[in-house]
Amino acid sequence: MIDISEIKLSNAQIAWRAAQDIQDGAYVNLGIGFPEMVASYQPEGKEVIFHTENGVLGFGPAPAVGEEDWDLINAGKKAITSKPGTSFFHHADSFAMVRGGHLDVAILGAYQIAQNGDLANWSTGKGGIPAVGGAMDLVQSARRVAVVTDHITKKGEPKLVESCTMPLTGVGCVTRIYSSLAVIDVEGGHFVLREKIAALSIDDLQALTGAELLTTKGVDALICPEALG
Amino acid sequence: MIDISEIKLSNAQIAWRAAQDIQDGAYVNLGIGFPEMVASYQPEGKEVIFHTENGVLGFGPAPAVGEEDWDLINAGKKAITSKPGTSFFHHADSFAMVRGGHLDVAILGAYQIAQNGDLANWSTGKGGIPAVGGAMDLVQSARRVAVVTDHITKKGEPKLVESCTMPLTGVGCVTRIYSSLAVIDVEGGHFVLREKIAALSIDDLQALTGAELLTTKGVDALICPEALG
Amino acid sequence: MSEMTRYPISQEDLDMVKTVTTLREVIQQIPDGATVMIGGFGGSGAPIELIHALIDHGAKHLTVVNNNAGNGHVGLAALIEQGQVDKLICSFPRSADPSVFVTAYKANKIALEIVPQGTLAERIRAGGAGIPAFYTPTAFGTAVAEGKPIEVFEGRSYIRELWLKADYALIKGDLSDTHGNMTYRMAARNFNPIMATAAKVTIAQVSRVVQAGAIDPEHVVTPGIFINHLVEITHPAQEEELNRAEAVYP
Amino acid sequence: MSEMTRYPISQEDLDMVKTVTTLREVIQQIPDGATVMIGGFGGSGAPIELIHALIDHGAKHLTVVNNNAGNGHVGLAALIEQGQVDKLICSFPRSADPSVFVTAYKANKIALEIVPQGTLAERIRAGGAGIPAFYTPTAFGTAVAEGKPIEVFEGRSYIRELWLKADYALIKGDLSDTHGNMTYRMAARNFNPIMATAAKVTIAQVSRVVQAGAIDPEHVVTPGIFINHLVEITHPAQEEELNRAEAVYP
Repeated sequence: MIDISEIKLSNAQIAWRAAQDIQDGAYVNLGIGFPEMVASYQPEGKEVIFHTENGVLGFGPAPAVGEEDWDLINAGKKAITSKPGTSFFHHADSFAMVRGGHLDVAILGAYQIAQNGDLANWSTGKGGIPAVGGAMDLVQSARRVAVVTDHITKKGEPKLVESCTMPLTGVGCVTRIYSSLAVIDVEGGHFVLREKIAALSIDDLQALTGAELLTTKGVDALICPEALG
Repeated sequence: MIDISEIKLSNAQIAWRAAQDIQDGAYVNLGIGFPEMVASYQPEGKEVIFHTENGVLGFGPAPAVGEEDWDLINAGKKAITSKPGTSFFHHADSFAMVRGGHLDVAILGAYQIAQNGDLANWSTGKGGIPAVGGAMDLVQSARRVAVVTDHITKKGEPKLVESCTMPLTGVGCVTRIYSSLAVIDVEGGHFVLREKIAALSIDDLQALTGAELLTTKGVDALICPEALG
Repeated sequence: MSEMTRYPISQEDLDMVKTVTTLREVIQQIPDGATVMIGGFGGSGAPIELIHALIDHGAKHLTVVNNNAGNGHVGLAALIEQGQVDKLICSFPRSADPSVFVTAYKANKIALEIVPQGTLAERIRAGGAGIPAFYTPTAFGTAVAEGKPIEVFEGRSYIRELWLKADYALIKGDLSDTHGNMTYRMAARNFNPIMATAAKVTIAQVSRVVQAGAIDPEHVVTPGIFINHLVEITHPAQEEELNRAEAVYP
Repeated sequence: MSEMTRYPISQEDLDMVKTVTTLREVIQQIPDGATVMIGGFGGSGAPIELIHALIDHGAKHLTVVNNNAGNGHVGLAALIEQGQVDKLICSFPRSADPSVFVTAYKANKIALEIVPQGTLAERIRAGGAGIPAFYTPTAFGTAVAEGKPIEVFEGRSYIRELWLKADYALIKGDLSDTHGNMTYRMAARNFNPIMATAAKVTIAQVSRVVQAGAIDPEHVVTPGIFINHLVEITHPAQEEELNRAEAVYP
């Protein structure tokens, strides 16, 4: 097994890369935790409107510590702020927005992604207490569903697989994966490699991936800023 | 045929009688036209909250001529007013209110009412252009559905019948009829006479009714004020 | 991507009535054969300027979704009178003066689908909310239920109805900020907020476009995500008043 | 008849915090075995005082509908800790400190029905709107869909979900007028307005009861028709703050 610990992208770099693909004016939902970092790396001059499923559209950044109003939180129960253009609505209206296909992009984390776009991110299937939240709604209905993730698990097992072994969050829903090693699209039931970090050959990357990587459309260098705060 | 033209109740008297049964605090929808008169005869000291399906709850009376704001109308497209306690909402929310069983009373007009509570009030079935509006929603879902109507048609045909011959608005929905001659409940598939005007015998009333009138529970005098403005 | 054309975007423009040219530019994207939802209940909330721009544009063979069928010779009635509407989906094709629709209907020049008003509203809401079908007690046992699946839940019978979606929605609001966050005026709200959610492209006319932040986030009725194009019409015509003045368009 | 107990009804009462006795009087109608919807998303919008009154009252064998499963040892977590909840219907039984729920769940003392958040919201909305069932794309092909009817509309597969209704809803608002017309505070709105519509009896705590007319009809979020009992709690506890102070109830 190749040791990727020194060459892989940081979560901040993955989030930065995902942020570059979001179009100006897009309505975007970011999953709890790691995906939330994408908000920090919006290119200047682009305005992105963030949705949180608990009923806020167009919210602002986290308030200073001590300035929180706990009636104004995001789906991760973290304090957020309002800003000009914010709107509030109830939960049924919020998910009508999601289910009706009005969100341009949803970016989530993943346990496994299959080459047909199936996503598993809510339960490892090993017991424990199940908890789906809003992920099943988001992945089935956002216009574009992307994943930000480490390329392999902490134990070195591939997260990009032929078919998911863990319980599914949604079927055939993921179209792009921003991993710690590559940018990969899901097209026609296959993983199509778009970008990879320079330190890794395609063969090395294939060895770390649980399903075939097609490279028919050319592979670009995956280049992120070194220092991201 | 008995000539009832001199003894029957006026529309105002029918509306007055229907108004007496509305409980304090009730949420009420009145059909377009004649049923709207019920609002004029609310007993003093009772507060009734009126709903109009185009998205207003707790509205006030018609404005003075020349004072109309045509953005504030009722389902009959007549100008109304707001007052303390009014609220506005959109059409889906308005009919969620109706369909969800939140209205206490709906009072409508009728072409025919069958002894099982079926109501026909949207089409005579003789051609012409169909138009249902909100009646089918109201009759199927308000907690209590009452009808205000002449007891017989202008041609002298009964409007209370064994089964409707005209296209139905709703099945088994009407529970009380305030007619120009009587107050009649629909119970267990039968018309049950509750009150009748004194000038008419039960046999006379039966002759003007297209289905059997049960009188097992006693019949009271239907007494309305003579002068109603 | 929800693209939104924002007219106007500068502070100086805020009190300016947009020209008919601008209105035309927005409307001319509507092709022949489109399904168009038009807000309003009777004249209340009817986007008269957008409808008249659609008449000027001349798109034909339209399927129109509206609660009614027009009144007099302005707005929706005028659109029908111009022969632009092949089919109307509505709950109540009656009005003080329905002669335009009645004439077209009796001459078999327009098809009519009657939908109970609550079912019409819920089908539109379902279209915007990604719900392809739902069950309702409304119209069970009536002619409207013919041919529709029936199912019993908790001992009561319901009919299944399908969502309703459109290519375009033409709606009328009161205020909008530059994000498209909108409010409405009283009962002029009616079908407008739900139609805004159920169309691929929603074009809204509002009486005033204000800066983001000028509308309290608690008071927004339609969040901007549903609005694609915004046209400012500072003194919109009121259908009822046009009809009382016996106006005819064009 | 929608009966509404109005506390307070006189102008003098408007700034008065209602006594716990009054709160208890309202809550004590909730019987053992009731299904109770409790508003809130995490601590935002959670009606802490109503939940604590329910703990004081002691009704048992409750089925509770909430997005989460409580946090720390106050509010819903405390209700579970007291052994009053037999079953929880929620989307996300995790929180900063879910130990109370986890302990009860692992000891088989509480049943859990997991519902995707949007489906949970839509089922509640359907319960209030008289829609016994609807189709959703959410969870198609997942474990959540097992046993549910599947149907294809326009080439896409959907699962059928049923409405969700309750005997009682406990909700938290900001202002209410004496008719029960309510507003909410920011993201504390969440499930509260839809739960208000889906229960036989809705009990609302609000920070302030105002005279009819004090809330602009355009700004009413929940019309009073959905509210049966109103309790004024002028300085409501915030679950997040209680947990940061490591509060325990009772």
